Amino acid sequence: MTAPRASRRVGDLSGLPESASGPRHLVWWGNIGFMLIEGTGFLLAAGVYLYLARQTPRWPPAGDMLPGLLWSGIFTVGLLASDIPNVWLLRRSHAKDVWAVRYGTALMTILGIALAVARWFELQHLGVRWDHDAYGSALWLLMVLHTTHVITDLGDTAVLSVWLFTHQVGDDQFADVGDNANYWSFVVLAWLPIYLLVYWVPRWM
Amino acid sequence: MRRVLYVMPAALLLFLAACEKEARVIAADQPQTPPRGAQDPRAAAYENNAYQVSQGGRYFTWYGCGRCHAVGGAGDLTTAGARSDLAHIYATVAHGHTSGSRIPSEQIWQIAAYIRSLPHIDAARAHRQDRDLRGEPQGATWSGALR
Amino acid sequence: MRRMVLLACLLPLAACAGRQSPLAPAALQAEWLHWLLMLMFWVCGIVYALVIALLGASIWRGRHRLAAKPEIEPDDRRLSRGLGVWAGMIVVGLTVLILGSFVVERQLADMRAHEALVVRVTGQQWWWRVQYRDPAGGGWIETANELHLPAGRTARIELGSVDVIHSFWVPNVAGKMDVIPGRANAIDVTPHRLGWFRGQCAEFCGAQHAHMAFDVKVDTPAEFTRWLAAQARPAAPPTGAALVVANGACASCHTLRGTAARGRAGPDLTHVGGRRSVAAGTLPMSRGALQGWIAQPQALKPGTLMPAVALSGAQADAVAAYLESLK
Amino acid sequence: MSRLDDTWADKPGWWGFVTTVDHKRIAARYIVTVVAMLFLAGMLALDMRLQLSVANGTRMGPQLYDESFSLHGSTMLFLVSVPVMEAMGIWLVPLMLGARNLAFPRLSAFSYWLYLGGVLMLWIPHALGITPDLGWFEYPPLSGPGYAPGHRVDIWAQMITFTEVAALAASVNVVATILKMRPPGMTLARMPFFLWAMLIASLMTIFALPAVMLVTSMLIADRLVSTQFFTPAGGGDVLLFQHLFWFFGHPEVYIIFVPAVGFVSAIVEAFSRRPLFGHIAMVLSLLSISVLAFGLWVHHMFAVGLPRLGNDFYTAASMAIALPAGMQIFCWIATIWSGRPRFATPMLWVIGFIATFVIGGLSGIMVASAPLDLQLTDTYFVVAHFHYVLVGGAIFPLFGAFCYWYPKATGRLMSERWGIVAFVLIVGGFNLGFFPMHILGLEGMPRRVYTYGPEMGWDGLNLLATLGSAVSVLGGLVLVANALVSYWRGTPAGPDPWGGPTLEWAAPSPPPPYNFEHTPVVTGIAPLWEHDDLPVMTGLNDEAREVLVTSVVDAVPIYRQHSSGPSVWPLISAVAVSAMFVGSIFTAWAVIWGMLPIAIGLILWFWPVRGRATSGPLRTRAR
Repeated sequence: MTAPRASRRVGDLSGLPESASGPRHLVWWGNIGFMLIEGTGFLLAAGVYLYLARQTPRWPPAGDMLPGLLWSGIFTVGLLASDIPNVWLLRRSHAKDVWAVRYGTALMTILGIALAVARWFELQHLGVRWDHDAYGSALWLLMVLHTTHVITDLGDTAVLSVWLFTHQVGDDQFADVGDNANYWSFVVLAWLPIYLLVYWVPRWM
Repeated sequence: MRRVLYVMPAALLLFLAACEKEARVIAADQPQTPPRGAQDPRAAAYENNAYQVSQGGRYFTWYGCGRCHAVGGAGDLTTAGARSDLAHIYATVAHGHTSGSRIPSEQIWQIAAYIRSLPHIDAARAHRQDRDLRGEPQGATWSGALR
Repeated sequence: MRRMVLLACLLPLAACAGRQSPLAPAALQAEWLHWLLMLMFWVCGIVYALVIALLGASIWRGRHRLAAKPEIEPDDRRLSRGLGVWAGMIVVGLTVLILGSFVVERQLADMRAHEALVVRVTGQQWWWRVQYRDPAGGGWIETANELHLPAGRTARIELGSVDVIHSFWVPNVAGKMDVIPGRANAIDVTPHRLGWFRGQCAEFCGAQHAHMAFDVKVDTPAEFTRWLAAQARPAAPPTGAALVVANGACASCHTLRGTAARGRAGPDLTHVGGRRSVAAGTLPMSRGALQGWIAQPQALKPGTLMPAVALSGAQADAVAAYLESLK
Repeated sequence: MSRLDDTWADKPGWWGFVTTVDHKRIAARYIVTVVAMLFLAGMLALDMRLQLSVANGTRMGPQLYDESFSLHGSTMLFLVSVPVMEAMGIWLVPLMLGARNLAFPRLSAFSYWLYLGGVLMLWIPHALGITPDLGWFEYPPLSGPGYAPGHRVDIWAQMITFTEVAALAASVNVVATILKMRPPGMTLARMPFFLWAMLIASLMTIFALPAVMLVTSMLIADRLVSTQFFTPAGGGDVLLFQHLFWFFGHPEVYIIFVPAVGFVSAIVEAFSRRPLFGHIAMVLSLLSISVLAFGLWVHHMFAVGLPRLGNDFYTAASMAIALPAGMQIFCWIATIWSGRPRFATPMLWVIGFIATFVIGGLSGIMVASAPLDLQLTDTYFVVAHFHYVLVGGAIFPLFGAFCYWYPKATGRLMSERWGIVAFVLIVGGFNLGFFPMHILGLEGMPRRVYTYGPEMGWDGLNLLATLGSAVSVLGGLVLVANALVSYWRGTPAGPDPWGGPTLEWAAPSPPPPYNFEHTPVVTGIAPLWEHDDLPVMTGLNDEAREVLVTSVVDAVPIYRQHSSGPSVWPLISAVAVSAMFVGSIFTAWAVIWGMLPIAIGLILWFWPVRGRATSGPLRTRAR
């Protein structure tokens, strides 16, 4: 068959909208894809932690200090609390509220910076260095992995906020704000099992 | 594409610098003689080669050197490598120890290169390498594999 | 199909070759594995013949049915029944193979005798340290790169590694078991056929992975007892130019029981002349091989941790002659 | 028509080359790079075969041999097999969906540049004599700081990070495209089988690849910042590496094999002139393979001394894969049986695939048995097994796919005669070369040995293996030469030379930058066979890059999505990421400082181009 194929028009798409929100939007699925990748990474890292814990008679090994509860507690409470404005921001982005997405992302940036500072102090009070033993290595693996996510989402939020304040906001950008908010919820949710692993599993074992 | 081409020479330079360090000399043509003074050209080939340095580290434990020269101990060698050149260290290993005369020349070259490298290795790294080699024979008193 | 027939012809042929082959079992464990291999081979061979027959038939059937117009809704009811039958056959075949596999696994597990002969084998780059419990004293009798086992008695081989991961494999006797630093593995073997066999490291372990072999001798129990008693004896002391073995460079890495040589880094040389090969299976044992190995280890086994030792011609001759005499 | 051309065309010259986001151009450069890698890896293989063809061979010493098999394995798995399947997906998925581009066009450009980074990461150091020499698996402690001085291991580990990020980016892209950009009417039930295969392989990639990125990062951390993951003396465990590596490594095989199943199905369907028999059974068996594949990794570790009960479970689970795989074989044969087959070269490759792959599958059942595996693993039996599976099971279908879609990609037909010559040489040479390796394994020859003594009696079969491999390589050269010559001299193909059932055959050959003038509408599983004329929908913007987004299950049109245009930022971001990866070999600080240029690259990549704000505190004020 070498001749071009004839076509027959059965409909028209020009009346369709130019954007959508939530799972109807294409980018939402890309975002989910990357969350799946990173979620798998978190799960495997948690697996590494538990595997090494099972190999050792005492966890943490004798002589290692337990990780401090103060700054991690502050960070955890702050992180959980930050999801409240975050969910609000997600809802406002669906409603295409320009004022809310501008100031909401700015608020999330400030909260993110505060949390990063809390995380910095938290890292100072882990009680063990990564090169001390396998316990320290596994602990730091989880912490570094999560901190990377906090920092990258913070950076993303900050850039988004600057852009939103300086540009006319279109439908796709509301979708971006929604995806960014979803991502922060992912970072919050991912922290809870890690928090239990890092701070409570050694105390219970 | 052109941008990639700009990047490539930069990467090349980076690796070229590392080249000498990476060579693996596995052959029968190794030195059977001690260094001829501080200017012996063979010294660089040992000091700058990661494989030779690493072999030196293994022989260092095999011959039990670590028992007196442990890090932090009385015979800590961490700064010795900075103070003396390879020829001097070679002479100290070969003639300053009763068992040194038994060690073949090739291995003293490697051990000396290892000692020369010690000032450049941070403590955590030395500790980590030592743990990898923990199961290996360490002098005549070694009692067996790590289980 | 033709290839399968070819393989079937080659299999018995291979069986007479193997000093290092799972096809020529010399122990109960290897017998079971050989049985399982044959079961698998025949089941898989029949399945392959069936697939090729079906493929050939469908090609043959289709050769004159060429048509430009595709068929969009073909009647597939008979083919669907065929698929069901096919799936059923696969399930039956798999069940046979899985059961066969389980049976053999259980047999291997049940073969642990209550009073096993304990042999310690330690892998290191690139040779094997072999230690037996001394029946007289209780200490360890050490040798290297040669394993002697009494026929009809289960031996438990305890495996350890001093450096990287190796794998202990004597195919005529049993399957392989990895030798892993930080882990204690063991493998049980019950040899019943006398003779010499060969084992080899089966996990890549660095430059000389290829030359990390060892010989295995299955003896009668009496022979084994005699051999072990001989191994327990100290070495004859060196004299003359060969003294360098006990006092010179060799002694810093090698042990010769009964002399001043007490190094632990290299193989025990107390009865090295009685062994079958030099340098972990690199060369067959002879005075010439020992001489070559001492003079040029890097030429024979590039990357080996054995250094070239500067010896005079007379010294080298004397050392090789002395080592060869250590039966 | 010309407005569409203007909208979608790349800029001419090198600027167009570096900025293009056209999935076809990106896939083409992926494939050209892969072919170059395949050639180099093949040469390495031949070199190793020459060394082994005689006892006590002197062609190579241990160092060179170790480098060769490490480079061969790493190249074939990370730089050939996985990328080429991604490339086929990148090229084919939008065409088969009647779409104008992938969901995230710039992400696919980024994916290629990073893949190229991985290629350079392995082969530039090789040219400089810094070649990884510990196999494609690099188990610690052999790869740890105590036993692997220098940077050879780091180079290997970062090469993996490069290629895995590239593969993950491509996978997310393919998944989003298949789920959200199907043409109106292509419900999940009407989705061609190849797209199912690509979707499942991409999802497997998403779940499997993080494991290898994690484990190579842990290895680098052990070497660079002295963590203690893999040192028993520090509380670590050397088997942890193997668990994580094979948690990736086993699904990896299926990530390579599943798209190949898609190729075979597409070819069988088109050349048997009937829809694939057992479409639903085929999809279900792929799904069950993809789930089972994540529960099998321990069968690569039967010899490490894990508890017996676990071994029994993994034996049964591993063998169970034979059921879905066997059903697929039956479905293909049944399609040929009940069809009106035409045996052009793509179909010959399918026949070669079935005859060869089934041997690999059956030897796979043998090695799946925990006790028997103790005799077979790490011998040449396993070498034969996985070459039968990967070459017979993935590369043969790939060659078939290459012959099948070549006219679509280039507009010209390849020579049938030379196609048959290449087929006979490759399939014949492969079987001649690799079948004897089963016997070598049973005669006790271990893997990864650079030499063996004459007393072992392995030389005859090794020589045969070398001859067969050489014939196979010759056939590969014929195949490539045929493709090159046909590119300029081949008979013009027209849009649909084979009478194919799926939408890509409705586009011109080669397809224009926008692929389809109008959006096709699908009413069945073989859309082009159902109507002589193609039902379409108009209305996508001609003057801006737009793609149609539809619903996940029923493919109902939802909205018209703006599709990103050409950009240099994916390249610059990839260069920044590369700099960070290369730097991280030398110092951990590179990870932190390297983030800065990456962040800049990504920000500019995603920076939406819109008017300045007219409201809010930072609005532009009228002068």
